[in-house]
Amino acid sequence: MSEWLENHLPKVVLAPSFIAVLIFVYGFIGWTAWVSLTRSKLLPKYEIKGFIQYERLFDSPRWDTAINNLYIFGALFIVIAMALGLLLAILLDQKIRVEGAIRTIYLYPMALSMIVTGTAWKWILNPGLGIESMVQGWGFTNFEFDWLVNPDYAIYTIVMAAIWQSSGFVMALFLAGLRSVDGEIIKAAQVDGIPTWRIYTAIIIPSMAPIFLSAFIVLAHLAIKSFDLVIALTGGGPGYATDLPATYMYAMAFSRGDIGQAASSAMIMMLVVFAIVVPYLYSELRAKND
Amino acid sequence: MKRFVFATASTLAVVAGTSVLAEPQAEVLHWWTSGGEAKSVAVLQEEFAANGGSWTDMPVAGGGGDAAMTALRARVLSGNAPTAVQLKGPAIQEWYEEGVLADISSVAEAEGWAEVLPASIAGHMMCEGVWCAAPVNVHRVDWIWANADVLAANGIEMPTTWDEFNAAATKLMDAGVIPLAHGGQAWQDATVFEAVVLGIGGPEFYQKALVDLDPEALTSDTMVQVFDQMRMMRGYVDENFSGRDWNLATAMVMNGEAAFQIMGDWAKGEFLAAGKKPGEDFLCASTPGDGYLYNVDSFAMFDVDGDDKKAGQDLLAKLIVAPNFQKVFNLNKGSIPARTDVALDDFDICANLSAEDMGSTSAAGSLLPSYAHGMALRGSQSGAITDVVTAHFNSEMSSADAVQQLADAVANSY
Amino acid sequence: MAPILDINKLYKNYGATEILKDINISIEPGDFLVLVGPSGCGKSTLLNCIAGLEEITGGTLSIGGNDMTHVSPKDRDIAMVFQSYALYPTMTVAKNITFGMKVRGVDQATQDAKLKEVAQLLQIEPLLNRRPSQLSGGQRQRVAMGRALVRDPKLFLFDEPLSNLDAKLRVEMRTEIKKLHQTLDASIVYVTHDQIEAMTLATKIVVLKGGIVQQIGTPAEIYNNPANLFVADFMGSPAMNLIPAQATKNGSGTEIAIARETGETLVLKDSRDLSLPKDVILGLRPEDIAEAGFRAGAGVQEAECLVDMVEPAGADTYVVSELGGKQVTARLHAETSAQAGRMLNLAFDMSKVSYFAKETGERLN
Amino acid sequence: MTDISMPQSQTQSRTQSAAGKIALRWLLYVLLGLFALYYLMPLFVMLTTSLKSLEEIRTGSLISLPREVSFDAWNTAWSGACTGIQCEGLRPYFWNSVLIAVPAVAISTLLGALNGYVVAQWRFKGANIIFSLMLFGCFIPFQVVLLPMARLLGIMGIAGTIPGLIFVHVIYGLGFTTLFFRNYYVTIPAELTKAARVDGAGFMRIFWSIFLPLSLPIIVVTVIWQFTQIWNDFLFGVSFSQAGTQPVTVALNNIVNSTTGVKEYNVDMAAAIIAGLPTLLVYVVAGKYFIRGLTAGSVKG
Repeated sequence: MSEWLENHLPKVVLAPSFIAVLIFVYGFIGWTAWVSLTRSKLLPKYEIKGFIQYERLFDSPRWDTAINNLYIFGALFIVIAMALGLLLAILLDQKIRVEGAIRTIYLYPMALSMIVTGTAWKWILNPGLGIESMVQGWGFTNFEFDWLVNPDYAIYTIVMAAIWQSSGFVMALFLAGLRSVDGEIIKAAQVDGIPTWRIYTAIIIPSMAPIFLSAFIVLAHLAIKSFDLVIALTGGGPGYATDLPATYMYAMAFSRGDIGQAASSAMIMMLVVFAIVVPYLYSELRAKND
Repeated sequence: MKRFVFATASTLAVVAGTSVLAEPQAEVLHWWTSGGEAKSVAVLQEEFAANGGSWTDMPVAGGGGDAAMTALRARVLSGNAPTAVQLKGPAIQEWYEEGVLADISSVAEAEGWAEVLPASIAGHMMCEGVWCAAPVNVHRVDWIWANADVLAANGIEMPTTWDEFNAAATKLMDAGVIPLAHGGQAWQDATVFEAVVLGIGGPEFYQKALVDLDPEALTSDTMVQVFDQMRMMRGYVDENFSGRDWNLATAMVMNGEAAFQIMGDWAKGEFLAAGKKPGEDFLCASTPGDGYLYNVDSFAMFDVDGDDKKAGQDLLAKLIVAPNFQKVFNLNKGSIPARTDVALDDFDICANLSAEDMGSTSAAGSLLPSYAHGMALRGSQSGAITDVVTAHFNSEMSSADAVQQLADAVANSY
Repeated sequence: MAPILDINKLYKNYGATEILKDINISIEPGDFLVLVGPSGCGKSTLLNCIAGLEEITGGTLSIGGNDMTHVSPKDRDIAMVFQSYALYPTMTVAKNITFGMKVRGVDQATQDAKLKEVAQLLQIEPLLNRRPSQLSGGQRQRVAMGRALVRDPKLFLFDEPLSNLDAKLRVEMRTEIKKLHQTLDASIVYVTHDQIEAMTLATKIVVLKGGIVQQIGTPAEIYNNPANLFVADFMGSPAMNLIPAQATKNGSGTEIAIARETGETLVLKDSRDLSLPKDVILGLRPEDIAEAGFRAGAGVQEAECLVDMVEPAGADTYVVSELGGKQVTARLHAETSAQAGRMLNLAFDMSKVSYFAKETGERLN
Repeated sequence: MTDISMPQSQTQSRTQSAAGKIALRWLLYVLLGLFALYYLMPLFVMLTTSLKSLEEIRTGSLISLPREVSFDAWNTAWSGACTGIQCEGLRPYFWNSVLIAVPAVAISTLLGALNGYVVAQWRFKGANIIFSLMLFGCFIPFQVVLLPMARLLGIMGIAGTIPGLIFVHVIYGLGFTTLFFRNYYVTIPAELTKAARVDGAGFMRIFWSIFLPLSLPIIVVTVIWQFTQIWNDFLFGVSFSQAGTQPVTVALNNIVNSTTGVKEYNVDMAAAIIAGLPTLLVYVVAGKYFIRGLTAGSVKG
């Protein structure tokens, strides 16, 4: 018995976590899939009615907006946060005197929930209270910055705040990457007389491919899960111009009492996540399985 | 001490037969967390305690009760429902259909609720023939508030038709005053919308369009006119309205930045809190047109185990509808009592006007549930309408398109 | 006396891939067995199987006469030294060495005594309170050996222990390991890809390729009588010359014809009585080709060859000539007058020649 | 260190004057400073607003410094602000959050370490599939799990309790903690485990004596990450708590998102800062180790 335990201890240790994940992730996904096929309203029901909820979902203009917003938001957020994170990391890598302090300043937004900072952002972006009125107060009366209240641009304010929150973290990832690049290669390039910016673009950045991947995954997962951000900043408005799938799903499940509809939107979200994460997992585990 | 003994005795009298020995217990889930509201709930808690009960407060603010509803759903599913929950409108019946609400008919019959509540309001408290919720108050939603000085300075009377309102608005804009203080949140857009529907279409049209969801009414020319008026309203709003809380909009009326606000009578609490006098500093009137849109807050009792909790539910239900609480609470909250036999001498002129109108409209059949505040429709239906209303208000959508979308959205919800 | 290690029909698969096939090895107490082969040949896997770190798929394995096929590493009475030394980074040298005893509940006094003994033996007493990160490569190597020695196991396992050291240290440590083996009379299984290490240390060599044992034997057997082309090519430096040739029976002996690009075919006579097929590969080590006049013996045959290249190496000079389409290396004395581009008379010691089948690569004589 | 800041003094032509270099250096600092402003702005607004009086907030500019610094709002937020009928401020909820976050962080970190150790060092058939299945759990939108989770918590009898919340946070933290530790432990040579096994150490012994002492950098990263996630969580907090077990974010939401009544912005802001203080502190104090730990984990992993 003890021999058996000794041999199987690793599996025994992993088992509770694995079983928990099976139930609390996959079981729940299965539950959601089931409910998405029912006409559940206030509380879940289990009588299958077919794909009616999906038909309703794809008929809903609000869902269209939410999905479009996810594309816009996701693409801009990921690209800009990565670019900004990389830029900041490179700037900080130039032997800056007060690097520790600046790094902390760039990183701290990650520590705060949007529930905490949302109100401040709302003020700053509000045309009557924040930047616009401030700049106009300086005498530039033509200055306009009314994105928050403009349905066509409000989604970009969400992007701004999201970048504010996450780019510091990306910066930290990239900084860590820069610091781990083999110094000899860089010395060799310097001896060859290659200018600094070329060293970055041709040698250092390409060697950080794994970090780009990690950053991408972290950001993609934040983008898909973005919820607090929208609730705190715009509440989905103006209108439902800044709705994202996560807020749509939440609204359906909890303020509309339309759980079947919420479940179907959740399943579509899961599909999007699946499409992004599975290739990553595949490459990650293949590369390291040699 | 004497009072305590008296209170205990009366409690025993009421709940005799159900659970005499258990100390009444209640965990109350609600989203009245701020200033006047919280004070109002505190009144209830004090009375509850004075009657020997022990009150556990479970406030969850945010999103007009969204967060509270999230918590409620989780609690009910986990088999750990709160004792009493702030619920209103068809949601009460929906929860009852899920089989999780308790029957409080014994209290209601003992207290004679049927005699003191207006029939339409009593209807909201009944589920399949039994009493399942206790009404707290009646808010009137179709109010228009105005800054008296601004109106006087521009020579404007309180408008009684939408044309008058539009004329007044144009005049105000010329004078550099924001005509309408508004916050760009979906429920505020919906509040204005239902006032316009009631005003332009009349009570019958309102009933057809927003209560019965009659497709003909929804796609009618009247509805097109309603959206035309909404487009006008959008022009009367300043450009910073998006996401603004309603109380900030009220403040704009108070300090003369804006002239009017269309908002339920909770706005009055803001005026009063700022020391303004009704009839002098600010004016209240129903929005142009006939009818009365009500928003009744109520508490529903959930099925719970334990005699102490059941005793708590009975006690709570009794206290909520009792005249004393109805009066004190509504004085704090700006609304009027749900029961009609409470003397309104201590209430201000706006509340008295509200009570008068409630009586007359109830008789005329134009006492109607507010759709924007979840009194008329189920959540998925009212939500679908609000989606269209707010999308129209916040974009360049044409009225015809809006009507079409409205019909589609209603058909798509069920 | 029972063999200290007996491996019988051992198989090891990873999924569908066979890593080790039908391994049969047996060594006596005091043997120094070296497993040698190119990387990926399965030698480290075999060592891990012996240690119990990998389950074997088929066959049996016994250590000290006890069946250990399914026994966990800690109960096999073995000690192991790793390529990367695998010193516990957070422990001092002393703790590293005594960790195994501590785990096994050996009392403190014994631990101290053993530690002292081993530290003395390996001359690492001054290092006992340092951490691995503060040690040089050679020092780490010693500590890793100390950790194994202190256990007094039935069998020591070494997994390429010297490959992370620089050339000079490697030679030093090699000598030291040899000395330790002799003083302790320990039984050792040692994995390396370096055939010189194998030759110098082993009492018994196993050559592995593709998970299959190519040859088992003493260093001399392996060197002089390689079982096939692979072993012939792998063992020895410079490698054995492997020249395609044609054999013809001629009386009791054999005539070997080797084609040359320049000049006529080279014909050498082997006087041994062999039965060879027509096409063969002739294997002759560089030291068995000398400058004419410097090698005597019955089997020596001389022939003029064109020198392509001369490589002086201090003690010897290597000369390269083209024979049978191959660059053939001969090891001459240092003072040779050979010059590139000139003809030179070379002496081939045909009594040392190995013959291999052209198709299978198996040894023929 | 990449160390490439001033390498070119020899190789570059001498025409580039020292002045130009200094200008470049200044530009760098100006750029960094501007970004710092961007990042600090919301915190600055929150901080100054929390120190102003309500009157000054109404009349003054958003970014002006307070004319008269007052800590009244902080006092109110901490111990006097009303959420519902109780006016105890954030204090009791703050304590709830501590009771939830500390055990949840500890348990999920420990389990993550064990799981990562198994997946990285004790590979068995199917371990990779199990790991990817666990990892995918990181990406599940939490709204999806609210309702079924509520039901299961009810069945387990821990609905609305602090252990229930700890349980939920541990479950949904496992994916990330396992990932962190796995990526870190993968960089530790497998020979270390082998050596210890030959030395006679078992599975747990190797973990305690060898791996755990090595894990400080990644423990720091995991603890920071988990603590931030759990402390800042609102969705689980609001759904799975009941009166008396609500975490600080729910209380903050109650204070900030009240729909009626006079809004005390200074109190809102002070409350927001108080609620964010522990995580802020963790980042400021341990941020350095966070970056180091990331290097150890995600780069080489």
